[in-house]
Amino acid sequence: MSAGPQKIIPLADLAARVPDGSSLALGGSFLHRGPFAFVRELIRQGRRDLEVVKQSPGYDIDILCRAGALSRARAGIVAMEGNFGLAPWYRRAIESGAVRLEEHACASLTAGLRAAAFGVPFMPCGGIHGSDLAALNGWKTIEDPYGSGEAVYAIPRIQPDFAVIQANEVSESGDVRVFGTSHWDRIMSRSAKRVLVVAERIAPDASFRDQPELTLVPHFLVEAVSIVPNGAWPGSLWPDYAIDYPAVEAYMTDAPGVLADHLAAGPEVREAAHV
Amino acid sequence: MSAGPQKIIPLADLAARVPDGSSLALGGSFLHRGPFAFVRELIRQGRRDLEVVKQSPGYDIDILCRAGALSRARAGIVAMEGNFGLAPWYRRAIESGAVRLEEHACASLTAGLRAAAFGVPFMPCGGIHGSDLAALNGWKTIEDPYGSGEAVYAIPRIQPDFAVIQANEVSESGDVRVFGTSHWDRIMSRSAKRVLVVAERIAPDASFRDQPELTLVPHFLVEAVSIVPNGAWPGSLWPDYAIDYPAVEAYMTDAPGVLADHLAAGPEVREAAHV
Amino acid sequence: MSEAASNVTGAWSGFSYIVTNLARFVRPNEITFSGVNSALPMLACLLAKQAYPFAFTYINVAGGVDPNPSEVPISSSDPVLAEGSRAIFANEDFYDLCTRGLMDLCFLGAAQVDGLGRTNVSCIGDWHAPRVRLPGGGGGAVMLPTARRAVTWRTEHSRRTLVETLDFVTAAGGMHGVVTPIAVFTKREGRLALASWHPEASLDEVRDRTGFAFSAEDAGPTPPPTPEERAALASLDPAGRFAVDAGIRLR
Amino acid sequence: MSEAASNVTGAWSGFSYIVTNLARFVRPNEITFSGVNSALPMLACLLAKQAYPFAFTYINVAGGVDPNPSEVPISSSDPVLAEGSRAIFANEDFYDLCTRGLMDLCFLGAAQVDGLGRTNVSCIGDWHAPRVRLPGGGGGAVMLPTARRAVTWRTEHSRRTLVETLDFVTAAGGMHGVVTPIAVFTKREGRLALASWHPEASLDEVRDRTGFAFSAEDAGPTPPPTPEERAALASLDPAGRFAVDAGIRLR
Repeated sequence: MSAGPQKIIPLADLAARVPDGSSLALGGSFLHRGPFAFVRELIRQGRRDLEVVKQSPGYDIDILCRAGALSRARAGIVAMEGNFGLAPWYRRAIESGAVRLEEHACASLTAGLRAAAFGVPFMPCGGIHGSDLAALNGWKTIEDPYGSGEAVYAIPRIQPDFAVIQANEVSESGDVRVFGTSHWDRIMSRSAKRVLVVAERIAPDASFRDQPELTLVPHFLVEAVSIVPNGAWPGSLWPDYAIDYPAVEAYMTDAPGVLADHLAAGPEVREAAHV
Repeated sequence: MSAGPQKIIPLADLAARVPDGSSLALGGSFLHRGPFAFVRELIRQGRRDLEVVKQSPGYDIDILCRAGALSRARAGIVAMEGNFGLAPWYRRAIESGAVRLEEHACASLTAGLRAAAFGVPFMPCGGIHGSDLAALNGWKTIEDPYGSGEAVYAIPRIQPDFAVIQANEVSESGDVRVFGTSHWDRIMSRSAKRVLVVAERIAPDASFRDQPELTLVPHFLVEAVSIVPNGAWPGSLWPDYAIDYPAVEAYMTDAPGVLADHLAAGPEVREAAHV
Repeated sequence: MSEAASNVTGAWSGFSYIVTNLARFVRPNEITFSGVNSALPMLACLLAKQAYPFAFTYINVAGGVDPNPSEVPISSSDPVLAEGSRAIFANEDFYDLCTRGLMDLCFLGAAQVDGLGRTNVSCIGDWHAPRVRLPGGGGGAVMLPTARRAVTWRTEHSRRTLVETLDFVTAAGGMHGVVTPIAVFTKREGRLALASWHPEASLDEVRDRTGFAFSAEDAGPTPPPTPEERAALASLDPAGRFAVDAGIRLR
Repeated sequence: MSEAASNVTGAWSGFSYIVTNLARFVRPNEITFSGVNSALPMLACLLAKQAYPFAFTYINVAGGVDPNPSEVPISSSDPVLAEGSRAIFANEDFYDLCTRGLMDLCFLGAAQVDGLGRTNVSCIGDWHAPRVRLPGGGGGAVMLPTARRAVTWRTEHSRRTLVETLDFVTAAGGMHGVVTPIAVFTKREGRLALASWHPEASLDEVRDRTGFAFSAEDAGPTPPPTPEERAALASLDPAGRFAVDAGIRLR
């Protein structure tokens, strides 16, 4: 992976790497630093039967449901957040049975990703005792083999086909830098089979060499990158921009043409037109 | 812990917090960024019956053995490194039975620390199959309860009494910053019951606020800090200083008075004299 | 009484009642956490920082550690909540902190709460054919049993939200505290017990609107907001935007 | 033959033989790792970067990812090995990479190697009462079974180091390759087989000095160092310091 051809490719080509039926760990949380331009591009390309793997999806999972692109989800908490409440198209997709949910605690989903990242078939996870989620998901407890008397829930390995990370900056080779919280992006990038990145901009290699400690994902784990300014729209990308609340509000309207208008308003559309 | 009195205290007071019999996760690796001034101070204070928990100890474990301060070790690989070969006083302590070793692979020790950090009694660890270490340590395999047919070794929880981290910079409140590799310091700081820090210098709070992503350990996990310039001597502290090879060579001499001379040459001695 | 009026007179509004009584669960020198979908606990933590004469560690889902946000965000997971922070303590880290037993106080959302302080955030109706699909597991199933204390809030106090039987047990372990527009419950001997009620409500009203049985021993009207609490909330929500957004009514 | 002479004439020295033949295990586009106590593999990785006309990812125990160190350090875990790196990939990360099956080539130390390519780095004699306590487990027990290929080296080729029976099996799984001052072994059908021998040695000598039985099918003298390999090693060790420190003799 490390030394192939140029890693920086157009968004359409990046999204085209994802076949129908893929499972996608999407970075960020709710309306914050999600790979939203990428998700819209999947919809434009007519992708079907996708799975979202994410502790706290919101806009991303909702728009995929709205477009009929999703068939499965493994998620902790799903909402639009920021006063927008539930994710309405997601909600309907679950209620109607159009999308099959594996409901997690955020930390149990992380445990499953850790199992994949650490190369083991399952991962113990604290808590869960007394929750109906255990029986629902068929999670089993394991007795501490060292006699403490503790029994702990084991979460089966979760290995997404792709992690898609929304970054502030990348190097020419695909090193990934994120400002503020990294949410669950680190473990996603270590557990998925392939890592795709959408970044706000390219930063000079020298800046990565000056502060290599800031790199969240090294280039050799990254398969390909697209540069899409404002690509987390209508969500935030700290410290570059905040949530576009009017755009989210417009998206929430349930009327014909709203989804198409919203997709047409994505900054990646203008960007592509310039290319 | 977060809001107590002033966290920055003299090295003698920091070391005085460690009772006889404590287990210590020591940061760094071999001759690099270890809390060596701290270890020497433990020896000066006559500490006994200590345990070192570290994937790759070297100078630190050797000098503790030489001073008779150690009774137990959980370690992966032990050596002086950098052309100095085996750690001779450690080697003798094990061969004579003065120190009891729990021999690990580096990653199995990490797994045990992860169990403590994640709040679970054991942690699956990849590999190990076919190694005599498993029988030696009584490590048990667990069958994947989800039917993959994989059996994985479970490492019991390892929770050191203290993690002692050698840092480049701290804030006044004890936020910890490290340059270059963090070795196993992160997992040590998350698994130990108490975290002590020795830092090269204090950096302004503003510099931590500007790049909070660089902070390895937040202040509220840190109990106390000492500022000891050159405190990793005779090891390196990137990018501030390299290994002092002549000093290590002098330490390696097996002759009366060498240990006392070496202890007297520690930069923390000069520092304390100035206070 | 309008929010504005209640702020002036020093009486409680539903909004100030919930935020302030959540804040009163914060204790000195502890580690306190607020998460996603949690505007009221976020305000409570910020209020406690301003109003109370003690220090504590406030960590949040945006990775902030004792931040100084330049504004109070609408989204309680907004990255502005890490502004001024000297560290980023991201999701894996704060969950691990909780499971290893170091999270002193954790604010967790709930759609339904039962008398044991267990919660449902998954569904109304049968999980497999829900009338309403709710946000889901979130922090609860792992944090509720492992945090030293967890506290939740409901903006509606009714037999639909405070129930005898949960439609689904998303998280067990049991809340240490529950705050509604008219009541504060705390756990006593394994069950939620009434600690105090809104002075404009009454014990009878709380009983009437609560689906589970509870002890009210030693309960009385909630002490009014202190000047410091009122001043802090006014500074956090000077235009009353959060109060309006929360839309909390006593009845 | 002295190191200097061998560098000039293009023949092998024991030092250049080990470093160069370790480097020859490096393949295009793969992820290759060198660890602690591993000056020769460190040099091999740096040599491969210079001498071979292909790209690969070199990660090391100092957290470096394709670094450009300003000098070649004596310690193979020296932080200078992360100089010029655009990322720090620290210990937890590279071990996890290996256990999840993405480490293509891993250089691992060994005191004893058996015919299955298993290693002992723990002790000479009985573990509980060792004649010599060795460094210990290190990367081996986890990395040897999980890396796609692991390669080790011995600076002494003898029946003490290449043994029929290990004093202790620190790590199993089996090496893909072993390089000594006089021979290169690679795994074939689960056992180490001779791939080539130092042109100044012979098959008989290798057999005589090896404690385990091995196949020598298709083996022959090791091809001499290429001009690129010689130039790279000369630039990495211009003063011959590493060659002297390694103290490697054919016999």
